[in-house]
Amino acid sequence: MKRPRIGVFKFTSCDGCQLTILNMEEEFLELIDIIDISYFKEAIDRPLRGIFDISIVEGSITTNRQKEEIADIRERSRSLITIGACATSGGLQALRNWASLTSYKEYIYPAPDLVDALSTSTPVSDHIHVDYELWGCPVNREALSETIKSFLMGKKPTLPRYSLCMECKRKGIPCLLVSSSDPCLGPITKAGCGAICMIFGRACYGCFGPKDDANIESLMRWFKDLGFTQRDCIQLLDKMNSYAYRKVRLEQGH
Amino acid sequence: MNYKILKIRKHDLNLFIQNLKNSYRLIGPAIENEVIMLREIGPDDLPSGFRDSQSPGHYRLVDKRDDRIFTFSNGPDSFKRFIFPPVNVVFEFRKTKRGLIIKTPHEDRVPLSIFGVRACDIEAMKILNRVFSNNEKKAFIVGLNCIYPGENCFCASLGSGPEIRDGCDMVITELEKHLLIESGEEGLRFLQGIFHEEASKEDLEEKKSIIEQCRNMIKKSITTGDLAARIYRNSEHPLWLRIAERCLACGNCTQVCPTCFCNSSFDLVDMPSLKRSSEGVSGKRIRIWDSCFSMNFARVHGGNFRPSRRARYRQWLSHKFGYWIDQFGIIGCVGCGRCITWCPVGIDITEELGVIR
Amino acid sequence: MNRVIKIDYLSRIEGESGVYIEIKDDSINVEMRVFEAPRFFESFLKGRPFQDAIDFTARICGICPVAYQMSSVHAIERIFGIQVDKPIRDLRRLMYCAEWISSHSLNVYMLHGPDFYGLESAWAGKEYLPILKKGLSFKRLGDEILTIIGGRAIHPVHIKVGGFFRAIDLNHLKGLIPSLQRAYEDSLKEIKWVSTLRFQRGYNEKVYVSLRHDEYPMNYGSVISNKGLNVSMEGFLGMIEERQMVYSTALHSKIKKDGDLQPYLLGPLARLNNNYMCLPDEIRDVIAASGINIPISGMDKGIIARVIEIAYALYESIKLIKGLDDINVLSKEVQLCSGSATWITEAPRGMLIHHYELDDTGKILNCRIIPPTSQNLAAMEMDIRHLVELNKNLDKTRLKGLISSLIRSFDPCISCSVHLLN
Amino acid sequence: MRAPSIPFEATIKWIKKETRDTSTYAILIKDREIQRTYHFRPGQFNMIYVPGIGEAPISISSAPEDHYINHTIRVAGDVTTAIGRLGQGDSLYIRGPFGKAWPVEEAEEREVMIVGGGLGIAPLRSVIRDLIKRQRGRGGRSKIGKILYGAKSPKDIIFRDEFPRYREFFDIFLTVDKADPEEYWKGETGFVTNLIDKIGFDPLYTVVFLCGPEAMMQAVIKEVLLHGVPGEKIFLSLERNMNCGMGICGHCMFGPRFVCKDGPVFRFTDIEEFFGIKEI
Ligand SMILES: Cc1cc2nc3c(=O)[nH]c(=O)nc-3n(C[C@H](O)[C@H](O)[C@H](O)COP(=O)(O)OP(=O)(O)OC[C@H]3O[C@@H](n4cnc5c(N)ncnc54)[C@H](O)[C@@H]3O)c2cc1C
Ligand code: SF4
Ligand code: SF4
Ligand code: SF4
Repeated sequence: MKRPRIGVFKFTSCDGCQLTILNMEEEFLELIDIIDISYFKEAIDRPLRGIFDISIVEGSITTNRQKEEIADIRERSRSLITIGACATSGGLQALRNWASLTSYKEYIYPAPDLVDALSTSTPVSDHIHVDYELWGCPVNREALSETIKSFLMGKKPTLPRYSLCMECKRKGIPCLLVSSSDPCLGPITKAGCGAICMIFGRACYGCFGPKDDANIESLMRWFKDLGFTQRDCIQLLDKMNSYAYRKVRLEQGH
Repeated sequence: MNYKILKIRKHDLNLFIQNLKNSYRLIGPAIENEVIMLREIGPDDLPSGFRDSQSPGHYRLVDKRDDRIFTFSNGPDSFKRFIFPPVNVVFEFRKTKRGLIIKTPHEDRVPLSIFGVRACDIEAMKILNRVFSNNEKKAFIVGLNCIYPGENCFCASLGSGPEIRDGCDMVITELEKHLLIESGEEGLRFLQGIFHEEASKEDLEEKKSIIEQCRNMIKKSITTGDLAARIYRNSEHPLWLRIAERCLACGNCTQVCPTCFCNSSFDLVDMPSLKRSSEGVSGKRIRIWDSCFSMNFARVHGGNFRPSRRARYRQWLSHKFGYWIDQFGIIGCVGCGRCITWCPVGIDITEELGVIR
Repeated sequence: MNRVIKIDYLSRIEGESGVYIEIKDDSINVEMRVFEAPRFFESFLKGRPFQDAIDFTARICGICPVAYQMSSVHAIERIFGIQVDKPIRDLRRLMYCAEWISSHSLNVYMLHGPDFYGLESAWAGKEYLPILKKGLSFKRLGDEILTIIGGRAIHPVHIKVGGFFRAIDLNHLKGLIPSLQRAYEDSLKEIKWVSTLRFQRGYNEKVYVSLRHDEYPMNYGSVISNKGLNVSMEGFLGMIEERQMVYSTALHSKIKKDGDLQPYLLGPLARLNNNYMCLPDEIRDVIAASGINIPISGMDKGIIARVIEIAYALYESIKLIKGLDDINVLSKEVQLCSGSATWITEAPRGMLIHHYELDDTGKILNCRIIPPTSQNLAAMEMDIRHLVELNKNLDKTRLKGLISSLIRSFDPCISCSVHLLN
Repeated sequence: MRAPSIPFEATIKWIKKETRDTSTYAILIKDREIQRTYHFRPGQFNMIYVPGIGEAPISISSAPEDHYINHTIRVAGDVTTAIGRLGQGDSLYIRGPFGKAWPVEEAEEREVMIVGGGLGIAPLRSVIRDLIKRQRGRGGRSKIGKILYGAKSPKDIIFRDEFPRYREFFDIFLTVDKADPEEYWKGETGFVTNLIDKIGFDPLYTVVFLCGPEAMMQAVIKEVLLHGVPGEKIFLSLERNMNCGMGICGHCMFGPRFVCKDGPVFRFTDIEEFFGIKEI
């Protein structure tokens, strides 16, 4: 049997999510026995060629060139999976969407005109059809492995879309929001990280993006009752997944 | 059951706990991250003298330096975690030429004891056993009569507390000077080496009055009469929409509830087994706690039966207070108040139920 | 005769970049073309609470997030005048060791290593597989330490201004000691292995810049060079100039010297050459026994320094973990005040400079981040030029191979360099 | 004893393609002992397991007396697609039988009106075949009742070749939502509900067995009630998300009923209270 061809692609990102593939370590060694990683700039010296059974895409779309590239990759891919907050919701860099880009550019680059940057950072799914979105900043290693395995087996990955609270409670961690009024985004955020922040007594800051049917308004009302300002609330949501949280609020008419 | 009613001195509680610990994996209340959780405990781990202040969506633990030991009430954890664990391997499988080999995991055979189970949780345990048709005794239960209720408790309305009536192996009541111990045969051996004497009539009177006092301090209540009918009749009540505006569908209430039992199963596959095509596939079937608040809980191929939060909240409350009676002949709520305290946005079911007439 | 050598997209390095080389009769022009899209991090941070600096800047780079967290947390603590206690210092140093292990083994075994065996990837050749496995076993340990201390290996969540969010699982850490011990012994053998690799000819005299401290530098120290520089962190920031290049989204920085701008090199080679005496004897013995001369000179020998640093980081991790005892209070109270500060820590790729200015509510007014790769770009270009000069007559394919390999030896982190901050 | 949560192996003996996306699988339980103790009644279902992929509840479409257990399966998602990849001789894993059956006794006392929509005909086939076998067993020759079956288009009619054989005991009415232009279709078009008006039956002497999409079932129930069939004589089979099959996972709840163990076959009056409620 021919081994499935996999391609790993990078757009605007920190590389953390594709690094997670290499971080699968033992499982990675097993994986390269099963699949043919045909394109992975960070790990193989090989030009882009041919059709991919599964394409794994990291990073958001922030330049005109990238818009063309992602369209080309879609053409070449039977299935296309996006990994990470950048690719699924524009990433931290999407914060520029809510400010004027010229000012950002000037702040860092003395000659802003030289930089080819769209005024927005957008998720891949805004540009092409995506077969599966794997959330997280970065993606969780086990979840990535489950996703790859599922696609190899021809099924949908069994990954949670419910709240992080579920995972937090399964692990037997006392709720920080209730017991110390820390502004935890857990109730509106997807499970999947392993509740790692709560284990360390830290409130969730939303790496995994909005859960299904996230009732953001209600939680923000509660935060305000606890003494947080409107600005605090916005800054809590405006992080790696600002695009996604904002989209939900917009859809809910806020 | 052949009960003996004895009393021991308070400072001997340590010995008693040590005795239990010698025979069991002992689970009991201990402070973890400023909250009372159930953990493996030793003689010095009890949060003696601590009180919790609870209100909807709010919990704080305060060291009252009270002389009494059992001043605290329930935290978010319940026995449920230990008897029906949150993540469970149903079986391991491996496909071979000769067919599918299925191995069920060995159960953890270290005998378990849970210390300090309150009346409400003992009722909850009975309910869960009924749900799962479980006849197996999974732990040695040391019950504890409450001297203070939690501020969100309403067990009295449901007749599940504050006094323990049956369903456990031993019951402790903290009196002014002593610990009153009611025990069946099996428990007596844990009093070995501990000075104990027969309880007097006065002791029993004291117990009664302490529990009465506790009962009188309970602040919350619900009306249970014709509750099921009220719920059935009000499936389109505007209340559901109002709650849905607040409810986050986060599922906390169902996870801390000692009787909520919804769960989901799925397969996890081992990577190397994929190499040999589907022939050699191996992995595990896992069952985890789930919740009727999960969006996908009632999804089927063609659609979702409960896409709205309104419907999912209604499902939860209707199940707990209505459907449960039809299904298991008993209300699914024991009045422990956990769902009120641990709801991140403080939705109070006693208040909401009051609206349904 | 003019010749142009172009590599559009360099593989096996982090991020998106290429090189463009024009060989003329009298000169060689080298451009490291970074086309990684900029991300404007510094701008997002304006107006945000200080803790965000730690979480946001980590997202500049998935390979060295701890470095960003370390530079930012120390800079901000400096503004608040916080001096953390020993357990916190030790835990942070341990995190750094872990990141060095992970990041270096990625470069040594997966990115640069295959060049010495003529492979397109780390898993392309059977004979390389055991080497790859060794590398992954180091990497796993680094990742595991970070997971225990920080929740995950990439973008750990546990660091905050003042210390850590909560006490960590000490038993878990102590449980790693036996595997660390074994790995450390292995890593010493790796020093021998790396000394047997075949390197390129040629050497370019360079300014090596690194921190110096009473221990092998990570989180503290002053900035020194092999040419006699010795300044404070702030002082160093004042000495460098960042320039935008027409062909790159990364800024280049050079040291201002006598009205001139001078390229300089950061990273493992610079660190090792400048701080060799801080290494424990047992590692120094192995280095000597392997015939490695210090200072290491040679353009593409970063890999040697990296392997040595893996060994050191493993050694140091064991020492640090053994020294950790019952740590309960893991955070210092924060007293808000306005101010500004610069801090530099030794990222796997060299000195990472952070500078913050806060208002009195703890909001960030301004920040500046200068990652090591953008500081190294000028030195890289210089070395490429030298390499091309020496090998002018080779055919294109071979020359391209040599150039790519040389670039990998610098382990550039392009995401960072795009001012990453961009 | 076999635990109800552990699947057992069955071999696919033959596969018959019914429509574009639906096939019938005849399976034989491999273990002799389980084979001997496995008894089901029409209307019950099995949880079919494909290791590594997952489980799906699938009705048994054969009669208890049939030689093989039949499952008629439409490719929908993960599990059913994986089943679709299997061939003759391959193994399936099943748990079951689960659930309540069609009340065959009721059908024997009265004339049965079997109403199926789409794939809903699968569990009904089981009862159709069972009733015929019983009638034959008694030496009876008279009609048992009527079958009303609606499919999307002629191409989507499941068991199309079998219906002629059932005509001896049933009056059969087929209808399609829309006839394909490419195919010659001389039967009815329109929804099954339309048929009810046309066929003529004695409402007080009829028992209705109904299975199909929920909207279709609602329409049919309304119609037959209007005709005067008492609610107690209407039985329907519901579909819900199912995980355990034993009433301990909570997924399939329909009001107070667990569809997996109190159903899937319900007497209409037992669930009437909840039937019209949106998102129950
Ligand atoms: C009592 C009963 C009898 C059925 N009989 C048949 C039959 O005879 N033939 C037939 O083809 N189909 C039948 N179905 C429907 C069949 O179960 C679904 O089509 C099947 O579960 C889809 O699974 P999938 O993994 O292929 O689809 P996916 O869309 O990949 O998965 C659907 C997911 O939804 C969930 N799910 C759980 N229960 C169901 C459900 N009942 N329907 C859809 N999704 C569900 C699971 O979580 C599952 O993973 C029956 C359903 C029930 C409840
Ligand atoms: S999602 Fe986060 S971890 Fe992944 S590439 Fe983007 S910034 Fe890095
Ligand atoms: S700590 Fe956060 S994630 Fe955990 S239950 Fe509370 S709100 Fe949810
Ligand atoms: S009621 Fe409260 S705890 Fe329960 S799902 Fe809604 S918000 Fe969460």
